[in-house]
Amino acid sequence: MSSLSSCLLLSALLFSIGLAGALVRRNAILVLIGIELMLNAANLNFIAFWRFGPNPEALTGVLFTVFSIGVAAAEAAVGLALIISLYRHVKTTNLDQVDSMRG
Amino acid sequence: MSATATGSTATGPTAIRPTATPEIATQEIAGKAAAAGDNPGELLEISLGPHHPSTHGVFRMDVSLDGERIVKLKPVFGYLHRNHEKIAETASYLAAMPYTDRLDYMCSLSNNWAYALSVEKLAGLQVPERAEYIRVITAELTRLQNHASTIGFLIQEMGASGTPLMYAFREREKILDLFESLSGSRMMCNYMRFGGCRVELPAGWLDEVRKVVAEFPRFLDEFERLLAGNEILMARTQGVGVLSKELAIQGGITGPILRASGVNYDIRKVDKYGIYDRFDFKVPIGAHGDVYDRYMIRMLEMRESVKILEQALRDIPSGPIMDPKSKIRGFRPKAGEAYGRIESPKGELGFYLISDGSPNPYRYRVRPPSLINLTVLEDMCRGYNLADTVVIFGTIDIVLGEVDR
Amino acid sequence: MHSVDLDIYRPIAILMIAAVGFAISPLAMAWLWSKKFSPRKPGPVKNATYECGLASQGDAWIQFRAEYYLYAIVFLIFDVEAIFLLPFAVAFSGLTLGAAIAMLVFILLLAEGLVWAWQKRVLVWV
Amino acid sequence: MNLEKVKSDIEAAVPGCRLQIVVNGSPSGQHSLLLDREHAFAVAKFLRDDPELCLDYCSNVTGVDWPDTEGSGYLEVVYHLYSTVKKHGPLTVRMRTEDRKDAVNLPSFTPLWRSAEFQEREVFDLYGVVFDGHPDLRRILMWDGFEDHPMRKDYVDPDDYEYEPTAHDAVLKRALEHSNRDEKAGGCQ
Amino acid sequence: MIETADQIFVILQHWIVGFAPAGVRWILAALFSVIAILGAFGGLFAVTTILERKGLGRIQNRLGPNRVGPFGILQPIADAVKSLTKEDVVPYAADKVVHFLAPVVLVLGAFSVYAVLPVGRNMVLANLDAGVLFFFAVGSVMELSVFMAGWSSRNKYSLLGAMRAISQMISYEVPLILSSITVIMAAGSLSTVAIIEKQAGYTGILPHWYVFTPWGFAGFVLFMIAATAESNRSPFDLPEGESEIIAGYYIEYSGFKFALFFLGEYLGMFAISGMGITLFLGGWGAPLSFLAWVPSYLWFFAKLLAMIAVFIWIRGTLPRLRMDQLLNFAWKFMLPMALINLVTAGLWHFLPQGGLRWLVCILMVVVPYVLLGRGLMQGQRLEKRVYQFAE
Amino acid sequence: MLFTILAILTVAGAVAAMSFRNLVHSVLALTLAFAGLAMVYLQLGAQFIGFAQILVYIGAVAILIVFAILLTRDAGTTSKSALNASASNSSGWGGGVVAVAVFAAMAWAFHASAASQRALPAQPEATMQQIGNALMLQFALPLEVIGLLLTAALIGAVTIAMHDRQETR
Amino acid sequence: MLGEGIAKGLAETARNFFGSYVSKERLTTVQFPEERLPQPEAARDFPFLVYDGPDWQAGLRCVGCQICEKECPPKCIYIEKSKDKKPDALGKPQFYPAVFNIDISVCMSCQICVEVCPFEAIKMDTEFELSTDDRFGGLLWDKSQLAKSNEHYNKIHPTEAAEVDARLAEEKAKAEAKAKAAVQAAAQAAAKAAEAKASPAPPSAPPSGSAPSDSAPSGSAAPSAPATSSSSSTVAKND
Amino acid sequence: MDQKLKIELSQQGIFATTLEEVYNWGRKNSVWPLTFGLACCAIEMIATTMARYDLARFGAEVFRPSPRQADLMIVAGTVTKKMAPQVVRLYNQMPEPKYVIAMGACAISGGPFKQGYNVLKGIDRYIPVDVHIPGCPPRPEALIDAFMTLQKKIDAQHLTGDLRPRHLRADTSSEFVVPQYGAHDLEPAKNPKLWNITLKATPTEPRAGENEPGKS
Repeated sequence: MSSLSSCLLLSALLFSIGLAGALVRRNAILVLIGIELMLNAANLNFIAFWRFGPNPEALTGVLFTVFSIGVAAAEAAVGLALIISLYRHVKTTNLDQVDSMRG
Repeated sequence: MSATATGSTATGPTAIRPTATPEIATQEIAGKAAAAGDNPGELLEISLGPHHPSTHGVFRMDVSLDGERIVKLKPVFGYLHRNHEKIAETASYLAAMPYTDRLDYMCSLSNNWAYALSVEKLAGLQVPERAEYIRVITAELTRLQNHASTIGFLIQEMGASGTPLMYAFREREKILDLFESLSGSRMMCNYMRFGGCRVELPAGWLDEVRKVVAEFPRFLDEFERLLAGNEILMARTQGVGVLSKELAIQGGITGPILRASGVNYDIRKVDKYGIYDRFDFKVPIGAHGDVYDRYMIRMLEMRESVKILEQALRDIPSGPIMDPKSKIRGFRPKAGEAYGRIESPKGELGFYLISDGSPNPYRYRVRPPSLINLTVLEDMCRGYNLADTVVIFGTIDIVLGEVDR
Repeated sequence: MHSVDLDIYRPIAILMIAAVGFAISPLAMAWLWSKKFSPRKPGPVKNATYECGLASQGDAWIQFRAEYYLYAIVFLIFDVEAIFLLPFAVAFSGLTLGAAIAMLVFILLLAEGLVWAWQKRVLVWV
Repeated sequence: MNLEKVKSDIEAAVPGCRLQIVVNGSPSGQHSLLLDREHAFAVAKFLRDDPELCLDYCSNVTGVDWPDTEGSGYLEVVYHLYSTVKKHGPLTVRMRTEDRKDAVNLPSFTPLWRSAEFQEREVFDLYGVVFDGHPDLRRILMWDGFEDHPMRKDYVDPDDYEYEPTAHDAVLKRALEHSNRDEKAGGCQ
Repeated sequence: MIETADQIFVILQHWIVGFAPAGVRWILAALFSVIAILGAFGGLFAVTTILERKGLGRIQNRLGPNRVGPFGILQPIADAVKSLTKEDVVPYAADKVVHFLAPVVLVLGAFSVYAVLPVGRNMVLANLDAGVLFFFAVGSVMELSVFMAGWSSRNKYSLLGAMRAISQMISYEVPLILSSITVIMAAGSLSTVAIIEKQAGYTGILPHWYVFTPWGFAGFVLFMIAATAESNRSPFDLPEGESEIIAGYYIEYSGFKFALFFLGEYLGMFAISGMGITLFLGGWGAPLSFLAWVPSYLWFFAKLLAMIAVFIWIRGTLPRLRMDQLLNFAWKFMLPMALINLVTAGLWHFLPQGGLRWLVCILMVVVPYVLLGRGLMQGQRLEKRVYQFAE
Repeated sequence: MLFTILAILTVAGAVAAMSFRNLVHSVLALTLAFAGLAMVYLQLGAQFIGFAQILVYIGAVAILIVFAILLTRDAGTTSKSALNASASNSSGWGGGVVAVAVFAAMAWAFHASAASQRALPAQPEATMQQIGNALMLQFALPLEVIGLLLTAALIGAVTIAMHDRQETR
Repeated sequence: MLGEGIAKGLAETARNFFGSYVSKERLTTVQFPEERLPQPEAARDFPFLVYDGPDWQAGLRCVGCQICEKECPPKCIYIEKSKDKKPDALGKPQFYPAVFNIDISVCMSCQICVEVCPFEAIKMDTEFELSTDDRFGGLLWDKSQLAKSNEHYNKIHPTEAAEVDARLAEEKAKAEAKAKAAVQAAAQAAAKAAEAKASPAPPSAPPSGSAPSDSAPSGSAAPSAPATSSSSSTVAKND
Repeated sequence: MDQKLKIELSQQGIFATTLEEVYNWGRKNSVWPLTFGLACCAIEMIATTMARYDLARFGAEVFRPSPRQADLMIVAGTVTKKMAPQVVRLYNQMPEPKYVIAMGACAISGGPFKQGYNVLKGIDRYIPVDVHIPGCPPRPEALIDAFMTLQKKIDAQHLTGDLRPRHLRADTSSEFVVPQYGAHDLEPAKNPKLWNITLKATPTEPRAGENEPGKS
């Protein structure tokens, strides 16, 4: 039954889960995980539109995904480095506590 | 001081570690509890041992790790404290002799000699010449097998899957065969007596020794081919566990470790006990005081021991092997005290005896090289890796029977 | 929508299922054995954490040094690089010198990152 | 090394110290120097730092228990000092505690010679001599909760001789005591 | 006849599958191959354990196991029986689910990579277009399982082992992939079968294996070193460094779970050796042209056994590296070498055939090797020393 | 059918990843989600992307997160306050509502969009060869840019993560 | 160059690997239960009590003097001296060990008991395959388990045993000579006395004294043994 | 296996017999010792695994450093009172079936050091010992002999029935009391469940005539 709409639905679901996690969970690492999930959802969209799009020969979607993976990896590296750096200063990864410590 | 000892101790790549001078040494001990403050990671408190594959028995080190780096290391002793001194004080002088075998159970004959030497000092016994030669031969054979297996264990601790150890034990078995045919037991020889040796050499024994001694350099060559130039071994040992000359003397370190740190102090040369002044041999001296030096010093000492053995086997005279004044039963030395020491393979092994004129020693004290060589363990290990600790510990070459007695 | 293309993954799926079975079946057998013959006897000392014969003190789950993380970053970057290198390598024999040089530039960029890390002593294990 | 000369050197360098040469009756001829508690550390420092003596290497630290001597008896600690530079030795120095019960303090030589660290701990553990100035004076061979000083001459072994198939002499006595105790306590089974 | 011997398993498979109705044929065919893979490599694991123990024994001047069954060949079976009936202890402090999953995931990952490994002509489970990529991708799951094992045990030593394992595996994965990219550049495909077929053919009696080019040789050596590290074999066996961290990440595993770790490690070793064979040693191809009549799968397993022998030989000789040295070696020697080798492979393609190409490429490999090696040694300040003697 | 299973796997993994208390469990669940997604890619005919997803996300990003967890002492011991915060914090509820709203909007948009009604086209060719050619010919400039980005990320992340390294040495 | 030392090491292990198939030097394994290395003559494990002649109870050389018990460093010997005397191999009445136990779970094989024994009665055996699951039954050896014949001693320590036998024979000869002399002296004295008393009593040698005159070096059984062995066996039954 | 046993087993069905044989065969041929050396005997234990004696021939060279993976604990050397809790804990942490060889005089009874205040007078006060090897230290051959004795013992064990060994019974614990450090001695000084000898240990009177020690 796989079709564009189901792919997009899955993508939307993943995105929402990621978003919900990023917003609800207060742990910085979990927030990052949520963001990763959202990026993955975007990747899925690229692939889905490539697969079901007008000209799949062009491979644009595939290459976009490759680049997106690269960007996501870079994002994860920097994000986690930030979290580690943050942790080193405030000894917590809980964003609420980080907030309160800053305030 | 020899000319070689003038070279300054190595700082090496580990200059981050402060080299403890005598003055700050004590402060360091006092400040041991203070953990390194500014590290970003939490300290992992691990006890290495008492059951650990490379603590040579039941030794324990309470280690604080920062990542894998040693921040703090506390040796914990006593897991093999078998009350040797107390037992010896309640038994006759002779009865302590078999117990000395079990002190440093890798080299029982050296222990025999050290104890016999002390009692001879205490009682004023003279050892016949032939017995002295036998003592030198057995002690040097002991040194050979001890150093060989120490190096074997050391490489084992570096993670070689037993091969060097097996080769070392292959040679050790040959030497143990000699001990067995001489004294009846492979390890616990109980061979020396106050004023001589227990039994005359078995027929053909010296020829057997000559054969083993003649073959031994071949083993050393093999060992060197196997390991000495090995890049991994060099990487694991060079610049690791540096022990400065000052700290070595300060910490009472003796034996190959001391000499690897550049101090020319070999009791065979200093005290010239027994008949060591008759032999032509040299004392190898290291310059860096790291693990590699300690390893190489032992290799070189083995070659020197082979030289001594060759001379002793050439020169051994015939004659009696016991001082006629000595007696087995009812041995009661005059009241007094004596401290005798020898260069055992591990360092200075001393026996301090106080006699009150009774058949058993009033105070019987072993000066164990293994225990005292551990004094600087923390200083040697701090700042190095967990893996280095094991290797550094291996080069100290302790035997728990002697550490805890 | 079973296109022909998916068929190739079927054996792999079967292999994976079989591999899991391969791992689990002996564990199940061992479990059955313990049920039938040799009962498991957990106990407070037996199931305590092993630490060289002593009772384990303190938690093992502690915070580690950041040194590990630096390696992970460098690894991640080069892993991503590999993702770009693979298609390039496949297409390499048909490519022009110019494309190859483009990839060389890409590699050099990352190599520069490596060199930077090297010189910054990132790649020094403390 | 002439002990008399050493003694006079010390007396010149450390004013007020009371030294005594303890004569050794055995053929070994290793006579020793008895230091007083108050000046022992200064004397030891002199021994270590004096360029002529240069006893930089403390080889051996021994505790001795003399329960029957001089009334209440005393504990004694013996140091054997050598020189790695001059290659002479041993110089035997000894110190005595006041008694065996409470006044068991002696100055620690660990600040001078690290090699004394474990040995002094051992003497503390097995004899109960308290070394003032020792950086880490804990039990070394026995466990921390242990209360006795087992190397003392009057130490009583724990009563754990249930089974002694070849018992005689002192061992037998202990084993007998044990079985008696068990019978009193209603048998060991 | 030769053809039949070579294809006997393929023919057998087709024959058996022929009996089944058309709808389930693919299942049957796949099952046939899967069972063959599990059986062959599971059996090879058993054989390797006994070979390793006996081989190490011979290196160490002794015999090794020889009492159980003729020449001790039943030893692995005895070990298996023992492991099966051994009590399974899970520490109370452990994370039980993860503790259970870790060995399963390890075996899953280890077996999955065999899907793209051709063990003989026409004998590959799935000839994927991106086969090599599949191999590396699925292989990386094993890293995770090692971490799961070490972390879930909640033991200090196992956690140290897990940290070491991950650091080591990620560090050596990069050179592993980079050195295999050289081959992909030459072969123009990620399909393992295509890579092997590219290496078919002979010049004289010598085959066209990639290992017989300068970059191929360097790549092969780099690949095998990285493979040793990836499979946690000596001298890179730090994660289980017995003399340091006792048993490393599987310290708390007992019974058959422990055996599964062993199995997984050995399977990983076989798989990565098989990939090395595929990439550089012509896969199932015969090493000399006149030996081509020997069935292809025999060649594959012969090469695999040779690789295992080398692994055992190395294990019997070398001491272990230290963690920092291990990482230094990966990042400061292996990775630059792999990158340079990549360039060399490109150069090889663009240079005209002839002696010059050989010379340039050999220099391209040897000069960095010497320089980097020297740099590595000097970075550690390693030197041969001369000792002095007193008196 | 297959897609449904994979989708359920993926979503389950994602939900678990976002809701487990133990962060390591979260990461393990996350790998499950990544694996499910990779299989979806495979099913969609993007073999390269599928395996690249496994290699990068499971082989590298998950490891990176695991490291980060171990380096920040959150493994297994998520502090109680953090949990409470996530359970009772009003912003948490708000976040959930926002997420549901976003999902509803997107789902509606997809459903309404004309593109989603399109019939499945023929299987496109996406061999490695083609991807490589496209990458090196059409996308050479983005490649260089991504190279620059990766290098920048390397330098940046390392700089951030090791900022007090010098003091400890 | 990097890798040089490693290559050397690999060559060395390869040499050993292949050497193990051709050279005994490189394959030192002795497959123990089937193959055994010859034990050297001096080998020692646990003590045993030597007896002469066929009857172990009568022939025990031990006189229960308890010197070994006192000197034994780990105190693993337990002896109870008999209250009566039995004639030993020389025929001289001697005490004998009513109980002689060695706890070999304690014995440290130090050989000091052998050294201190003035009667050559206790020697070291070379038997080492003694592993048992019986802690109390298997490892406490009494007199019957400890007694081993002089032939056994000669077998395991031939040189030493020969010396001992020679010395014993010498002592025995001396003792005999002394006994003879004593007998003669007694006879002479008796004769003198008789002469003095001028009584016709015939000079007779005591039968026990002449008994061991047919002695062999390896000490065959004393003819007088049967007479006393009954009493000794009743004692030994208690073991 | 002796004949009587076979008959008895055949009553339990041929399956059980085969299973028992396979079980015992597997166990006895794959005994992995714990890397555990205490004192002098440990060196001889190492020597036993070395080239000349080669314990590997019996499949027992797999010395596992973690008790979780070991089957056999060779108590090689003096167990001091300070070490005894650790020994017991290690033994407890080994999974069943597990065996103990008390190697050497010290492990059996305290040996030459048993007069010492810190020496445990035999490890079987705390853990059950399967095989004792006397000797100080026992020769490597003696350890191999003990190993074969252990193999024989394993071979004679029953899988079912009342005679089955401890580890197959559900009602017996596989943990033993870990002694604690006391002020003067270990507490408890013995495990009464294990150490309940019914022997009258010592003569009631010193040197009393026919009284036999060691025998009740």
